[in-house]
Amino acid sequence: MPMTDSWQTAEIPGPKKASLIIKPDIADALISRAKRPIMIVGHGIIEYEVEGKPLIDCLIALSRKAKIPVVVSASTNKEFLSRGFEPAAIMSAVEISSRLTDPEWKGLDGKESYDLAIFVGLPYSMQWTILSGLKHFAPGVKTMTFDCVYHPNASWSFPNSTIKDWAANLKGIVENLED
Amino acid sequence: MPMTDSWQTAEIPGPKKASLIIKPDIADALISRAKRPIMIVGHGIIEYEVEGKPLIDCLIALSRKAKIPVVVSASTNKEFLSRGFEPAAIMSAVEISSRLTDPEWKGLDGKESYDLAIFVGLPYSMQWTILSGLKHFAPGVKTMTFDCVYHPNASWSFPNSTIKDWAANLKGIVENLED
Amino acid sequence: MSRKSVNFTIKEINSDLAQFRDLNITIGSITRERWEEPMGPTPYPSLTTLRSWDQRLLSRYKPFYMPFCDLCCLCTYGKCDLTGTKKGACGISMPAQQSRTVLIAACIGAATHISHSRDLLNHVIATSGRDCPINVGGTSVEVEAPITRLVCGVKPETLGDLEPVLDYCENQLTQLLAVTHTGQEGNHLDFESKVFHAGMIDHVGMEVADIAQVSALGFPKADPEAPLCDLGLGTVDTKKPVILVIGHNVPPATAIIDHLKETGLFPEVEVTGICCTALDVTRYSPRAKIVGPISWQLRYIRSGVPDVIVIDEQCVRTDTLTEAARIHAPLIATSEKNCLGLPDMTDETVDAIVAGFVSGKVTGALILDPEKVGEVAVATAMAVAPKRKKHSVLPTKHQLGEWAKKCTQCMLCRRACPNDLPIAQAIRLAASGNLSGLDELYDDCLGCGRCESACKQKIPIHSLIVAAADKKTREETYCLRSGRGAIQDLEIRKVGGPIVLGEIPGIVAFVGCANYPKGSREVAEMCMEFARRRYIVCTSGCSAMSAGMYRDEEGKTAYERYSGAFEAGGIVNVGSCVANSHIAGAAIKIASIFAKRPLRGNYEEIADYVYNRVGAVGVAWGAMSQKAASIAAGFWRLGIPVVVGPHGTKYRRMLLGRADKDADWFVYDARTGEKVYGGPVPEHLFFAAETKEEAMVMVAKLTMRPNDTSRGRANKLANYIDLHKRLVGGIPQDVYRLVRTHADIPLTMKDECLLHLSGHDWKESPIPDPTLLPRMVHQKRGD
Amino acid sequence: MSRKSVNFTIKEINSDLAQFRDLNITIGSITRERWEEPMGPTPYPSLTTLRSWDQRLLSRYKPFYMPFCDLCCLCTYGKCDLTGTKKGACGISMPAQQSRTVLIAACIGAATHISHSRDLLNHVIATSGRDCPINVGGTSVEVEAPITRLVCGVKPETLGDLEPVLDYCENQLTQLLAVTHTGQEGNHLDFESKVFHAGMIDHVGMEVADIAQVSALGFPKADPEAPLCDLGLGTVDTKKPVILVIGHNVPPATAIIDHLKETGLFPEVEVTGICCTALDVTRYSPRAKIVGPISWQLRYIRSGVPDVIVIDEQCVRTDTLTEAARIHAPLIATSEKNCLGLPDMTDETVDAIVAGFVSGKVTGALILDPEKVGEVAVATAMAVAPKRKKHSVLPTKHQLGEWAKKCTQCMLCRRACPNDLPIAQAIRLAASGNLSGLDELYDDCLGCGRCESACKQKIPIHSLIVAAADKKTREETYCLRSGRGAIQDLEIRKVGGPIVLGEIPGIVAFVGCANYPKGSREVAEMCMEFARRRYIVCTSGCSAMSAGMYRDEEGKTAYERYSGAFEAGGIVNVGSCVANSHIAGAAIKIASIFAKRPLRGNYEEIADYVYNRVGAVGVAWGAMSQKAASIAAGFWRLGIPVVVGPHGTKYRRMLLGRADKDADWFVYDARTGEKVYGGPVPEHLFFAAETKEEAMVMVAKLTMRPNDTSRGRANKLANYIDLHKRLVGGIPQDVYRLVRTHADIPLTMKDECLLHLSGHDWKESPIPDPTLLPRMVHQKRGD
Ligand code: SF4
Ligand code: SF4
Ligand code: SF4
Ligand code: SF4
Ligand code: SF4
Ligand code: SF4
Ligand code: SF4
Ligand code: SF4
Repeated sequence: MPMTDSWQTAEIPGPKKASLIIKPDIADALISRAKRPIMIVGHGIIEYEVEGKPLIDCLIALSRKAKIPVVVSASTNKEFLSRGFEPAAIMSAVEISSRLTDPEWKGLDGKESYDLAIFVGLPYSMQWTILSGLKHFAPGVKTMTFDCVYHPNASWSFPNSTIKDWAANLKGIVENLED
Repeated sequence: MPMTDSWQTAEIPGPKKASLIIKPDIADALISRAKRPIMIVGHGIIEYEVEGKPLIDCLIALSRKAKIPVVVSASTNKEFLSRGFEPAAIMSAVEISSRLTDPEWKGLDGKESYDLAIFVGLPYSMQWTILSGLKHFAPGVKTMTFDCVYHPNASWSFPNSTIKDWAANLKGIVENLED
Repeated sequence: MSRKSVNFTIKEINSDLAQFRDLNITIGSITRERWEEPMGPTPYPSLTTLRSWDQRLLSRYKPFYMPFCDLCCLCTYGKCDLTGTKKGACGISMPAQQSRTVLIAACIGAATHISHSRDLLNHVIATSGRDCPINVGGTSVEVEAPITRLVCGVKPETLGDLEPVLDYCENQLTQLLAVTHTGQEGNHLDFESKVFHAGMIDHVGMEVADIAQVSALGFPKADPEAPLCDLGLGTVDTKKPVILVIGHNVPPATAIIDHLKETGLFPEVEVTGICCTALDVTRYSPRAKIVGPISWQLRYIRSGVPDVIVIDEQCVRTDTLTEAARIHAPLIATSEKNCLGLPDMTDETVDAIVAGFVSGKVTGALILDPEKVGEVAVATAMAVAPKRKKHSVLPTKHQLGEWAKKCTQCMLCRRACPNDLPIAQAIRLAASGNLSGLDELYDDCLGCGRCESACKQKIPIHSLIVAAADKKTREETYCLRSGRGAIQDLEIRKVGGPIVLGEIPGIVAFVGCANYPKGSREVAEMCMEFARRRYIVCTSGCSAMSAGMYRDEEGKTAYERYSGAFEAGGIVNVGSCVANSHIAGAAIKIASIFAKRPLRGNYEEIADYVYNRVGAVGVAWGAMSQKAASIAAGFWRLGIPVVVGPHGTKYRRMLLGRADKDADWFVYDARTGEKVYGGPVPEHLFFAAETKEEAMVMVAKLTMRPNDTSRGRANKLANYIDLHKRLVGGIPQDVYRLVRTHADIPLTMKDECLLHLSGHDWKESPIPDPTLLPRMVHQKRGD
Repeated sequence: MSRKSVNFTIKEINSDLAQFRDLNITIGSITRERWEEPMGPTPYPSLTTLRSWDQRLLSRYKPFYMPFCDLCCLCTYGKCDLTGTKKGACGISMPAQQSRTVLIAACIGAATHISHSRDLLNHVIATSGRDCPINVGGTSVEVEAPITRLVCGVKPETLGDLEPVLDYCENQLTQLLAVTHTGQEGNHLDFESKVFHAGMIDHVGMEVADIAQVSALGFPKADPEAPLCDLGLGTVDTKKPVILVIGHNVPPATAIIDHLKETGLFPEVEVTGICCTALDVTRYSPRAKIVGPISWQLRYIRSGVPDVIVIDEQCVRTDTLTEAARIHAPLIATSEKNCLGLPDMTDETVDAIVAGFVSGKVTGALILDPEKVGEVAVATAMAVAPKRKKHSVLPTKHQLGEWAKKCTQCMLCRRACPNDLPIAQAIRLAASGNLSGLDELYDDCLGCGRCESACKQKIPIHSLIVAAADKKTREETYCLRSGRGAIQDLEIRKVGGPIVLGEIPGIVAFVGCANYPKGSREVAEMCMEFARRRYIVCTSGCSAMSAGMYRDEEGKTAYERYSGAFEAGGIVNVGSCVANSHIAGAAIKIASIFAKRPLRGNYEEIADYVYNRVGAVGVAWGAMSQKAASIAAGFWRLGIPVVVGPHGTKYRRMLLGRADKDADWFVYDARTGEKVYGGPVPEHLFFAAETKEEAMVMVAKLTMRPNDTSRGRANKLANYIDLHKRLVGGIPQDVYRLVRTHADIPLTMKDECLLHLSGHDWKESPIPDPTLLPRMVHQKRGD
């Protein structure tokens, strides 16, 4: 399937569409450049594996390395807790996203606004609409998705990828970060 | 501007989009392969020039070489007549297009249905909507545009091009045809 | 009169006459029956009552759908991809989806007129009383409400009589909108039939609105000599305090006039208007001035001339508050339908509101009482005008050049422009000091502002265009005959014969919005051309303004050159958009008054008459809105074709006949009952023309009707052929389809026509007494 | 009763009593005034009457817009790109465009109910008379129409009294739809206020519909012990002729039952239904059977079981005609709103129609007379059943494998599936003979058929899924308590205290459509969980079916396990979608009957009460339709939060509170007039949950109200914390915001709560007597 069509065929995006993360270093550069990143993790991540390891481990590693606070929605929290990882907040996707559109909001810690929000694992059409909300109404926040499908409403997204390519890419992102 | 965005920014097309005519030989192959092509010419062609010669001359040459009947809409007829070229029909764009969606229609000469319709020179949004009508309701007719802008609802379209690239391309199409 | 039954109980009445206890009166239906005409077959038709009539029309004029989007996004199953033969999650297919979308648009359009009509009726009932008689033309107009009589089968005599008519409209509108719900109607032709129904009730709603305001507000009453009034930016006296009214619902504007008159301030203050409120306020007082159609909103406000802006409903730019604030002009919103987030100050005192405006603390207010609006607007205008000093936000020549230099030639402006105008090119010129490009753009620019939104350099492009064309704006000094309202019965009697016989080649109505492909001027040119050719030309709405915005060689506008009578060569401005009903009404009255067809609740028969015999065509050259969609549909159901400009393809489908399919064009001959070929006339019901030239030729063709006498057909053909030769070149290729007998051939074109016919295996065919209704056979009335 | 004035003239009356000539009676307004309660401030509110109440709510719950499309395509200026801060050609911005789109949806939803209500009312008036008394619960229900009383300020006593109520709804609907016209309202919050208004009149329309049908058709009258009836594909006796009814308007279905009874054929024929007509036909006769919600339409028809399909309006797949033809089942359309292009056979004889069906010459007919539908459907079912032999189009196991082998694994099916189901994977398995993948899909599949449209190999994917799950379909033998209608006044009296005090932790209503993210079962699981926790659980519409489609460990469905009373731990199926009005009605009655707040035309005060005191929450887990949008809006205006599933983000915006902003949560203390912190409760008004778990935890939280007593708050907190611990893990992070005093802390969770509080700088705060209305200060009634 074309790399930059919406994963759901009919979710045709408007004129403004996500740039592609083709190589890990693009994502790494974007993450490093961000002053205040945040990661929002939906329940969809539970079923995915990155080269034999559950995706969640990869996200935890990323969060630790890049010091990115993680917001989990309801059903994902336990998975994190069971791995000894304490998410920064348990919050629904619409709640955290709505806060991100408020330029006055100083973040979970009350310090400063976020400038990068990484989304992964929400149901496709829910993530599509939420990213649309941010695209239009959170001009100060860039968004990135880590799903293996194209999310046109993000600022940066993976293309529609095979699981293998995607996993390699994600792994690369985490590994390179240390450099 | 991106080659395959709609020329009018907001005319976002659906999942099915035109393939690109990048080189003259693509168009030539398509035209040669067509059993019954037809060309529909709108009034917009009058202002364009292909390498110094009016676009209309180029279209007349094409029509003669490839034996493609030309349907002109109202305001273009005189230009053709003044060049000693008799269009196959004077007909509005919506009339000829609506006929093309009728699989029973045997063409202007009553012989056989057309299988390729080349559009050029209608106002962008009018051509956009008409091509949409054909995309959905004339499965037996492939459509091609000769405008210098991308028309996603055609089967094949030029990309958004500079006048120079476009003119070279068009000229190539006509010249190569003889080969 | 009411369609509802009433049951009430009166415990006790004591009067001089009698004493009742426990009187219980049940009345099935209260009708004040003073109308002797027997009831026709279809009073108050429901969704399917006229379905078979619609099916007849739709089998000739099959919809050609041009999806404006490949998707449906109406419910949370979606979006659904409907490309080609794909179906949505509710099972719907693309033709049904397109027609459903059209139905939604038509419902929005009809709702807009009907709700406006209700607001207006409530207002005039409050001011003039429920018993105020309906008077649209004194004794010159017996058939006061042809559409209402036809559709509802009632004959309203007072304002109060109009209320149940609107009840009916609201009821049907609700039914129609329900049809668009996910998982309901699935057939595109049934959707289209319902679109026609929406159009029909829209016309009822419009008629009610206009006859209510004409009756109660003293507008010109079917007056062919309604006064001329000023039109154009250049007519505004900018030295005075200026009030700008925008919208469609005139009571706040008339209250302003009233208050100015009461206070004697009228000579000191300019009342200027845009859109239909402008048209209607000049019907109230011809001293008000019309600035222009909807496309003039941005340019006029930015010029800084208006000191106070009063908006009501419909066709008001949604960013008026922002634009008004930029020129420091207070904004008064006056409609529940258009509140713009403003504080509701209806209950505050005039002084307090004005003080808020003058201090600048309040930039806008919602005032839901027209009289208070009148007082506030006047007082505010007087007070702020000296302070504002006509604060404009248009750039100076110097600023203009500075802006132009920021341009990166990215083309985003052009790609955002509905008319694909060469903006970037003009800006490049301007950067080098040459404003001619921008000045040229002014004529074609719709004033939509989309280019500005698109420009990443934040160049105020539209302002640049307007500033570059300042000489033109100053020279916009035109005039317009204010809306006359209905057509007199006598006029109908006079032209009925010539129209039906074809001696008057047709009625051409230029109506609707200003989304023109090439500016206003084309409308004026078309109007003049058809008037010169002795068609009856009608105008309304924004098109009525555009028709006046051009001077011929002698410096005359269309309204000065031609008469305002409903006669050959007249240019008849009926009024605002709701006055469109008088155009449909005139066609109906030809059937009813001239041809004496029974009118009451007799929709099909009258539509059959109009369709087969009355050569009327609507032209909505800049049709933009949902209202235009419903108005057009109301004409279609009556069998009147509508031509739109190229943007009209965005209405998602055409209704096109197939002249090449003889089988489609059979009619019944009412004399014999035989099915006979009636010819491909009118060829289309809804047609988008690419250019003005194409439109004019098509209009001439679409006035033909199967009933044309040979003399009439020859006249129509002569116009058609002549226009074709001039504008397209050569004799039209389909003349042989339109000539039925030798006598149809225009005398002056005999040779070329015969030559043409000889090339087409042409044979004479008889002229039928045409009808699409089997039941009309042998039933000709008046025999 | 009527809002309209009546003026009529009687030329002459001769009676035994007296003789009148030229009697002229003018009556300003006819009201049969038997209601002693004085009129409240806002009877028959217009578009802006309740605007300030809406503004209060909307300032707390600011819309978070998630544009479902970056464009607007409403008029021919468009499409306009509204990305970010760009404006359309009419000046509109993205927030306004999104809210306008929501308003269109809400208008479509409200129109659907109101027009259905009108059709139903016309029908029952025709059969039972205008004077037929309204009876929704005999003496158990004094407040027969709480919403109508509240909104309109009238007390309907007969069916005829309901007509002016619908007049009002139709009028307001027309006004509201007009607001969406191009170039009118420009402020997103004003659009949202109008969405609330649409929701409110939708609730009026729904109430009228349900009380009309309950009164006239003998449905259960507020009966907690309404009979249980069969539910599920497996309950249909496929050996009998089977009639399938689909839709929302029950008269054709009741006519079928009547005719079966009259002819004694009822035992021989199965009457089965899908969607709300199914729910309502079981209220008429519990021997009818419910097949399932909207998502069962394709699978049931394709199974070949129905012999005749009768559709009415709403929620009928638009491709039913095609699907019916595939199994050779004649289709009868019965609604003007849903004609499917079928020939209108209303005026033909029953025999002729049946003969056409039986011969196969006619595959479908439009019959607009319910009684004739009854006769035709029965006769046709009897006649065609033996011929059809339950012709199914589901593939055999062998065919299934052959189809699966054609799959190219292109993924287009999955990319078309609203639930992103792993279809291609399942098909690959099936190609190798393993059907388990397809069988698993069955549970989550919405039955939308989009995968089939998308497949270039033309694999009938949905049929494959259903065929693979044939064992499951045979085992679908559940039951459902048929819709009881209203809640008794006595029940309200009993639970009013416990609810307002918080002893009953809340009312949770599972309503609406079946666009579930993971199939039906989650609804049943949620219902059971909340019933077990002693909430009052209400169900309606498709959700009422889903609630019954699951058996617990003991093999019991929710309706068998729990009582049907409006009490703690009850599972109360009110009925079809229009019966949702009884859920809102119950909340209103708590304010009116239990708290004795004046009801009549007193919207704000009652909404203020419900919002601050009645812990009700709606869950529309599969909300799909425009009706769901308007129903939700009706709840919001009353201050009742609604939770939807993940697809709910496609409604284009959420209404979310900001618990972190203390300033947002101030209320007036009615005792003192002081502005005091009331806590972030209820935190949201419209919320889309990602998963069932998230929804349940949120529901528990959203039942909290500022008025909760400590005992009540402790009870609610206990449920919230417990659910959070079980489903999410750990104590919720916001408990400190919800505990006001030490007494609020649930006893069994004392230690962990104190630990949590100590980490959050928590201080005790007083419990106010909360109101958002300044005028309610010092005005407490009943003191
Ligand atoms: S129909 Fe209009 S709003 Fe919907 S997806 Fe298409 S362009 Fe967007
Ligand atoms: S209405 Fe039908 S086609 Fe449109 S989104 Fe909903 S399911 Fe899809
Ligand atoms: S959008 Fe602005 S910068 Fe780009 S070409 Fe137009 S005026 Fe120049
Ligand atoms: S304001 Fe004029 S130039 Fe600009 S986009 Fe609109 S029509 Fe084009
Ligand atoms: S309604 Fe406004 S935003 Fe929508 S297409 Fe028309 S002009 Fe553009
Ligand atoms: S769309 Fe058809 S061919 Fe493609 S993966 Fe799905 S079932 Fe296979
Ligand atoms: S029918 Fe079922 S599997 Fe197919 S697209 Fe719809 S929900 Fe998905
Ligand atoms: S709950 Fe929704 S899908 Fe079900 S019948 Fe009602 S409106 Fe239709």
